[in-house]
Amino acid sequence: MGETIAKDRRPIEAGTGTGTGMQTDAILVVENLVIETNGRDPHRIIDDVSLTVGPGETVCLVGESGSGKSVTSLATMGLLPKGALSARSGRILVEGEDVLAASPSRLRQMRATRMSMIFQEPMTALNPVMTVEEQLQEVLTAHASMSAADRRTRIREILSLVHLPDVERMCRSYPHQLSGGQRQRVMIAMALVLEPKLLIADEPTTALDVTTQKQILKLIAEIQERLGTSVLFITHDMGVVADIADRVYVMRHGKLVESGPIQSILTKPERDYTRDLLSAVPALSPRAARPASSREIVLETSQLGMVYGQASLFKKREGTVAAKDVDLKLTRGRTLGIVGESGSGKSTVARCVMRLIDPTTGSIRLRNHEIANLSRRALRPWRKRIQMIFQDPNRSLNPRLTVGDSIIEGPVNYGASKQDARARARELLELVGLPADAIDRHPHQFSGGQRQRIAIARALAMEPDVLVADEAVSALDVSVQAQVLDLLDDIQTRLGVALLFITHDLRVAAQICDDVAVMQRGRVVEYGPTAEVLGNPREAYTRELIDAAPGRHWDFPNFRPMPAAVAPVDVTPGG
Amino acid sequence: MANRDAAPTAPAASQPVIKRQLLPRIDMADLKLAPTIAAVCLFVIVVAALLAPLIAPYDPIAMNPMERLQGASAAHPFGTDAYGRDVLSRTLYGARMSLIVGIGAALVAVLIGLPLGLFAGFFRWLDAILMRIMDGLMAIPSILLAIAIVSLAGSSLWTVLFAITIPEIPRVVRLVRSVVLSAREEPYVEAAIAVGSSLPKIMWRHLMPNTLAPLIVQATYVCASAILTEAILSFLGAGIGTETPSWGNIMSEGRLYFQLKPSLIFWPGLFLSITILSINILGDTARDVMDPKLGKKRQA
Amino acid sequence: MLAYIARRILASVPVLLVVALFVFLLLRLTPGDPAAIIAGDMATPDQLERIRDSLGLNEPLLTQFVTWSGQLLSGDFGSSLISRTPVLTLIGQRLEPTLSLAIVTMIITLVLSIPMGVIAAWRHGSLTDNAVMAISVLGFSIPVFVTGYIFIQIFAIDLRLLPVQGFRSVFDGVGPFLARIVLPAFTLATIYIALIARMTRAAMLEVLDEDYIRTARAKGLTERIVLFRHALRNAAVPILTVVGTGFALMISGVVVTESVFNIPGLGRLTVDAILARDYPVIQALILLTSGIYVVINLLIDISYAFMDPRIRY
Amino acid sequence: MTFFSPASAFRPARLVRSALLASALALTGFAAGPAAAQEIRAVMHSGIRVLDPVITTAHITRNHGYMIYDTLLGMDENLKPQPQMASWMVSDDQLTYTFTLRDGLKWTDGQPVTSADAIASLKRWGERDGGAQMLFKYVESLAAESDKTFVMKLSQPFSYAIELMAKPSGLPTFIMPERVAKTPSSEAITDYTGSGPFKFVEAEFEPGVRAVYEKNADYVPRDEPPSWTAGGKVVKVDKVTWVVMPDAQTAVNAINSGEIDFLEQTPIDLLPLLSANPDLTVKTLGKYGYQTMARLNWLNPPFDKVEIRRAALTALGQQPILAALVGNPDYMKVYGTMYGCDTPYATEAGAEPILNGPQPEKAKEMLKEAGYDGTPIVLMQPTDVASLAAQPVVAAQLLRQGGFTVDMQPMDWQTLVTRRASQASVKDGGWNLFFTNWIVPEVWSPINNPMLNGGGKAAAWFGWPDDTKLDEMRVKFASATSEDERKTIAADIQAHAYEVVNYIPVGEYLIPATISNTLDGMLEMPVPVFWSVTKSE
Repeated sequence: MGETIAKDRRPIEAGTGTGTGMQTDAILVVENLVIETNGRDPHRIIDDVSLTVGPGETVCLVGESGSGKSVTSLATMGLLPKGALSARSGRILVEGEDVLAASPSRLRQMRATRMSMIFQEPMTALNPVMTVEEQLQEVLTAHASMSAADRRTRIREILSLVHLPDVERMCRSYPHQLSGGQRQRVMIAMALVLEPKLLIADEPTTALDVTTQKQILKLIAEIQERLGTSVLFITHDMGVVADIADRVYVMRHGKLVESGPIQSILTKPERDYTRDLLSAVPALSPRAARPASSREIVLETSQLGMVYGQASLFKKREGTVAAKDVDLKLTRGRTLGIVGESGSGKSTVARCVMRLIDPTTGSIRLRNHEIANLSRRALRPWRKRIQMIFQDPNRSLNPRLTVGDSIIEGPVNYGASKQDARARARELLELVGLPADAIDRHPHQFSGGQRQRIAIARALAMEPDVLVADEAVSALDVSVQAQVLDLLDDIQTRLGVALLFITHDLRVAAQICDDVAVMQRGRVVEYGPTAEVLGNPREAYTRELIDAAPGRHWDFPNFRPMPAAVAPVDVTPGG
Repeated sequence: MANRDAAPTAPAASQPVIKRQLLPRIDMADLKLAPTIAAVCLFVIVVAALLAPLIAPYDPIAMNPMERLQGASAAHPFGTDAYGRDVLSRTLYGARMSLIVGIGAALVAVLIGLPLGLFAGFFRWLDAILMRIMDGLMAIPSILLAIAIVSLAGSSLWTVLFAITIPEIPRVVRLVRSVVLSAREEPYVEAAIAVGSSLPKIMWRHLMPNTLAPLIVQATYVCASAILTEAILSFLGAGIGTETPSWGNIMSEGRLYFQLKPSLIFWPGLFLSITILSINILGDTARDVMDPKLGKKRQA
Repeated sequence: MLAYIARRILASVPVLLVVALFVFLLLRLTPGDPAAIIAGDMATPDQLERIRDSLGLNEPLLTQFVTWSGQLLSGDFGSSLISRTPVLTLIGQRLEPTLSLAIVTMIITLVLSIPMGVIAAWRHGSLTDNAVMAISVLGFSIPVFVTGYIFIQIFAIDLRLLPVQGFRSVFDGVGPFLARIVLPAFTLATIYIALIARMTRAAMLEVLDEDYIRTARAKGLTERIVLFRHALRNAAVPILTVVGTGFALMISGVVVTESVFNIPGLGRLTVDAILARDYPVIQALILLTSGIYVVINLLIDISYAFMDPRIRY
Repeated sequence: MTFFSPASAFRPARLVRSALLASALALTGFAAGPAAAQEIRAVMHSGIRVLDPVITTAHITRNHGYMIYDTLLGMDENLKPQPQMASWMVSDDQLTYTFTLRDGLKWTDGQPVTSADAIASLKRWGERDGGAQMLFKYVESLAAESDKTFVMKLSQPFSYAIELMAKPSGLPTFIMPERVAKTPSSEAITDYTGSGPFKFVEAEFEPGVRAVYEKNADYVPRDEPPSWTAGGKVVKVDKVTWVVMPDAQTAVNAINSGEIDFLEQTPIDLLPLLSANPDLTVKTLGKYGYQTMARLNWLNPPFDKVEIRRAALTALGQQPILAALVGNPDYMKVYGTMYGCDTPYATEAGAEPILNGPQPEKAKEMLKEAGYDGTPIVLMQPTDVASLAAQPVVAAQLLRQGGFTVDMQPMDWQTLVTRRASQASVKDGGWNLFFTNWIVPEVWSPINNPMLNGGGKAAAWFGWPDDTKLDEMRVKFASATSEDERKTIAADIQAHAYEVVNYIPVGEYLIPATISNTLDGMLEMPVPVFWSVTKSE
């Protein structure tokens, strides 16, 4: 596990120009691309974007949601949603041939042979009802006249190339039988089986756990070296950019903001937007533990366990252990983080604590009252003491209710009068940085970050002792993420609420948590003050997690490499 | 209508702002011609039905056996039936019955099916019992069930309505249930639980509204199929009595003369087809407008 | 899988029991007297009473139900009250026409409606989409008997291409069989085409929006392969559900078509039996159709596992 | 079989059509077909389900009886009883009837027909038939003298006995093997051994759909020419198949395109569809048609009052009802007799109120005088029987015009026959008025006519008139010695029945049969029979 991604070691300046003057041998040239929505009232999605990707080069296209980076990549593949979007002007040259001018059948020929694409969700990007072999095979049948035997050989060859184990079994497998990382490897194999010159990777690692992400990035780099493929890599993650890019284009609102070699973007960003983007990336260095303001333990779990799908009358099978023997303590005014990869059981713990699901074993003590076994009715007075902020702000607010109605629902349940509750809601909205008149609007009129603020206001309206934030900032863009984290911090200081913060992102945990519990396969593997756990991890798994964090050698807010002193100890050896 | 479960109409969950940019926005001006025409047709037919006593030239049950089976004339624009009754007047009055059957069936099916579906979707124990009963009801062929009910209770408007509605209820229940089952996993429902909302409140405020969009679509289908079923019941001799004209029984009584006096079937049939066509088109439009299927988890 | 099937079959027992009890009560509470149908117009009350006695209709309801269920358990469906023919013989005679009609209808329906739905979804929002949907809705908006009359008028009377009525077994020759079955099957198919074309369109619209369709296009596959190999296979589950239930419900849907085209099938047998209050026949038929419904639903659910490798029981 | 009728006029797109036709012909296999055996395909008025012609009076079962059974006596077209299976002798004192079976009678299982078979069959008949029940009150003994001869002894003269045994409809005297005839008369038989001109093909029987009959090669017909049910029943085809077509339109189309040979009842309104086809003949078989009538319930108000029944009689009229039911004047008869037009006892005695047509004003006056309080008349309308759907609809309008309040309730025929048996008050499921039809031979004498029975709640037919005077007159009729005396008594009975409004005949109508011209020799009689018929290709 010790090796870092190949690109890391490559001298950043090597072999890359500034973009102009290399159009002749460039693999991909996008010139003055303009894309608009169709319809009576066209809306400009991509406004005069130009970029180039040279042979063997890795170019990152960076931007937050809505910046148009994905649309640009789809346009390059000729895959703009039909009827919804169309290119109004500009050219997209792949090896000199204009994609926008190509006939549909020519376009089909070009795909997979000259340019390929891999997508964000390996889960949904593979056809669930076809085996891996079928899906690979049809690329070959569509584009190459090969004998069946040759196809078989080629398929196995490319699957080995992407380091998939047990190739024969892989061939027979359906996507759902593979792990996320394996699926993404299959996607890469499928994209590269005909050795196209250009690979477009649209957030290919965003949906993956950090450790898997690291492996996939490594794989891409490795294959790129072997095949000489050029890569257009679309991402929002500056850490990934720092790790893999030769050159970077920054996009915002459909326009190009800035471009340049990675080194200059990271160290001397010219535009404010780029600067902000970099500054918003939380540092991996853990915050110093704050002095304890109170000794009162507001939330405590012991031996908490949750097993799904236990044997019933008809089914004889072992349940899935989602959490086991979880012991946590949270004192007033502090923040406890639970970090872990998907399936580690961190969300299960949060939902148990909220009693959204009923734990199978163990106890949950809220201000010293046992709530793990309380009936629905008995639980009611305790509900208001503990509130939750959900991951997806788009779905955690009922779209049909006004913001005010959502916020006052809880207080009204507990007997507050509507007027009082509304007055309080206005205050809270202001507290979370929204105008008080937001109260009469509907959630869809707000951006994701604003909605998360509303969700926070709703939770605060109950005046809880504990706030559970389940991946509360994961769905947000980095700049918004930073603001919401600041808000939470601020609120905690002002109201003294305790925060149980669930996240997969070590950077975020490092920024906000006083204590951290690392979970793996339902168990807490390491638990202690953040500085200790992240700064001096004792468990191999914790080290692995830290090691896999992209861009961990770069101190983004300060536009410089991580100073050795604060950087996590190099935990290389071992594995 | 045989769609067992919900037509694949996903609950109209929130649509992230981001999607809006990628999608063609639904512009009122873009609404196609067909739904507009359908709405106009339906409006005209409903108005004609309401005003039947004013605009019908004759009493729809006044017969004149000496003037039976006449072709179109100034006196009888649609001709007369086998009893010498004016087909135009009967068709106009028939619109009332057919619309009452259609709208009534849709309304009753929704009013009964909605609460049952909500409960079934929310309470596991009730679900098991209720769905077995619904399975049983669905397993009985609906037309046969209707004939049996009409035989049992006599063929009045109300029994026919009842007989047509009963088999539709399980479909509504299943639809509502499936929407509830997926909606109850929505974070905002969990948020409501977290803020201590009572079950009835959660059901009414947070779950029920999700069912409305697919329910409206389903209701248009129930409406259309009820009007057709009434016609088929009349054909089989178990429809509404002849003294209460409906499109179904006018056509069923006129079917013997299909080759000789096609007008007897043609006019009520035309009105019936236009009505069903319009209802279906409006239902489809409702689906297209309300269905968030077009923008699924795709982020820019 | 086998355990699942066993469990499902077990679970269908209460459903059928509910149906049996419901139908039994509904029938016995319905006014009507098979004795009157047997005896004809001139019978005196005393004669009717004696016939009722001999048919066992004067027994208490509970006794009748227990007797009937007891017979059922021993595999005896009883005999028609009216014709004295064993119910199973009656059903045996009528099963083939109905089954033939249902199968041919389904074939016609699938062959026409699935491409219609696929194309409509592919060209979503276009003129083609609207036209295809309008045609399918049209079929749905005309009462079946009118469609039947129109087809007879055109193809049998005006063009004299086909016989106007009747049924021949497929075992007596494919030609005569097809000549008689094609009009009723098309008539019946008009309803199902509308239904399945719509469902296909809706399911396809859903699937066409999936990422793997984008992947398939990114692989440079032709639209035909994208639509039929990738999209349709994924859309199969909801379509199959509608096809299956449609097929099961067809048993009652055929009543009208059977009358118009004079096909001696189960639909007519049931309606005749209801009108004659031939209790054993009605009970057996409704149990049979409910059973078919349950079995088809089971088959559908099992076939999901073949359609979609993610589904395992 | 002609598939391509010459009548089909030239139409456009003929080329296309003939091409299609060629392929269609190939497809249908119409051109060839194993039509070696001569088969008559007949569409009957209803599906046959009950196969016991004694337990039921259903016409289709009676027709079935004529196919596979022989009758003891027959009746010729002059309504004279004639020997069929047996000849008879009556003693001078009118008390002893001796029957002698003719030679050559054999069951299809090969056994000869004996006196014991005839006696058992007559006894079963005596339990079911209304007239026969009257007769059997006077039968002292019915015993075999030999295998061929048996004797019926009466306690007092019953001059109508032979007519009763020879009647062609209602329950004719079908003779079954003794073992079959021993079946209780409340249970249907399950053994279909007969001695008639046809054999029943049990294997091809589909209840309600199809019945198949083969020529009984062992049947020895009488020598006389056929006349109604009398004379020689000579079968000239190999096979007769009865089918039913639930949709009248389909049946008409089927005979028009040559798919069937015989349509027993042709919807009169559809005659124009058939008239152009030169391959078909449309005619009524025999002169007797159907009587359609309204029956009033004497038990329930307001028809418990004779004055109000008379008002109803006045309010109704035959012409409008027949017009709605039949339409075509060629097939309807406005005629006041209760015994059927052109029958021996036909008379218009007492029929003025109905013959004068609807008189709404007069009816209103009569109602006023009778003190009618507006009690609604529950009028039962069967929705699934085409020949009975129209009468109630027109009657409802006529009665309303005559000042009645009418509650017309649509229901299926089964519900109607169940409900009409209810003697309860209207609110407990009773009724006031319904319509039904009879073929004329079922009503043509005071003995046959089921309505003319004054036995009240216990013995009378639905409606239950309690009318001892009527019953006394019927006994007088049965024992009358001369035909003239009978005619006088029959006229008196009818006048009385109109006076008390026993029932209201609302006219007679004829239903034409449609016969393919390939069939020849169809007998003209009230029962469709298939002997004497030949089929040419």
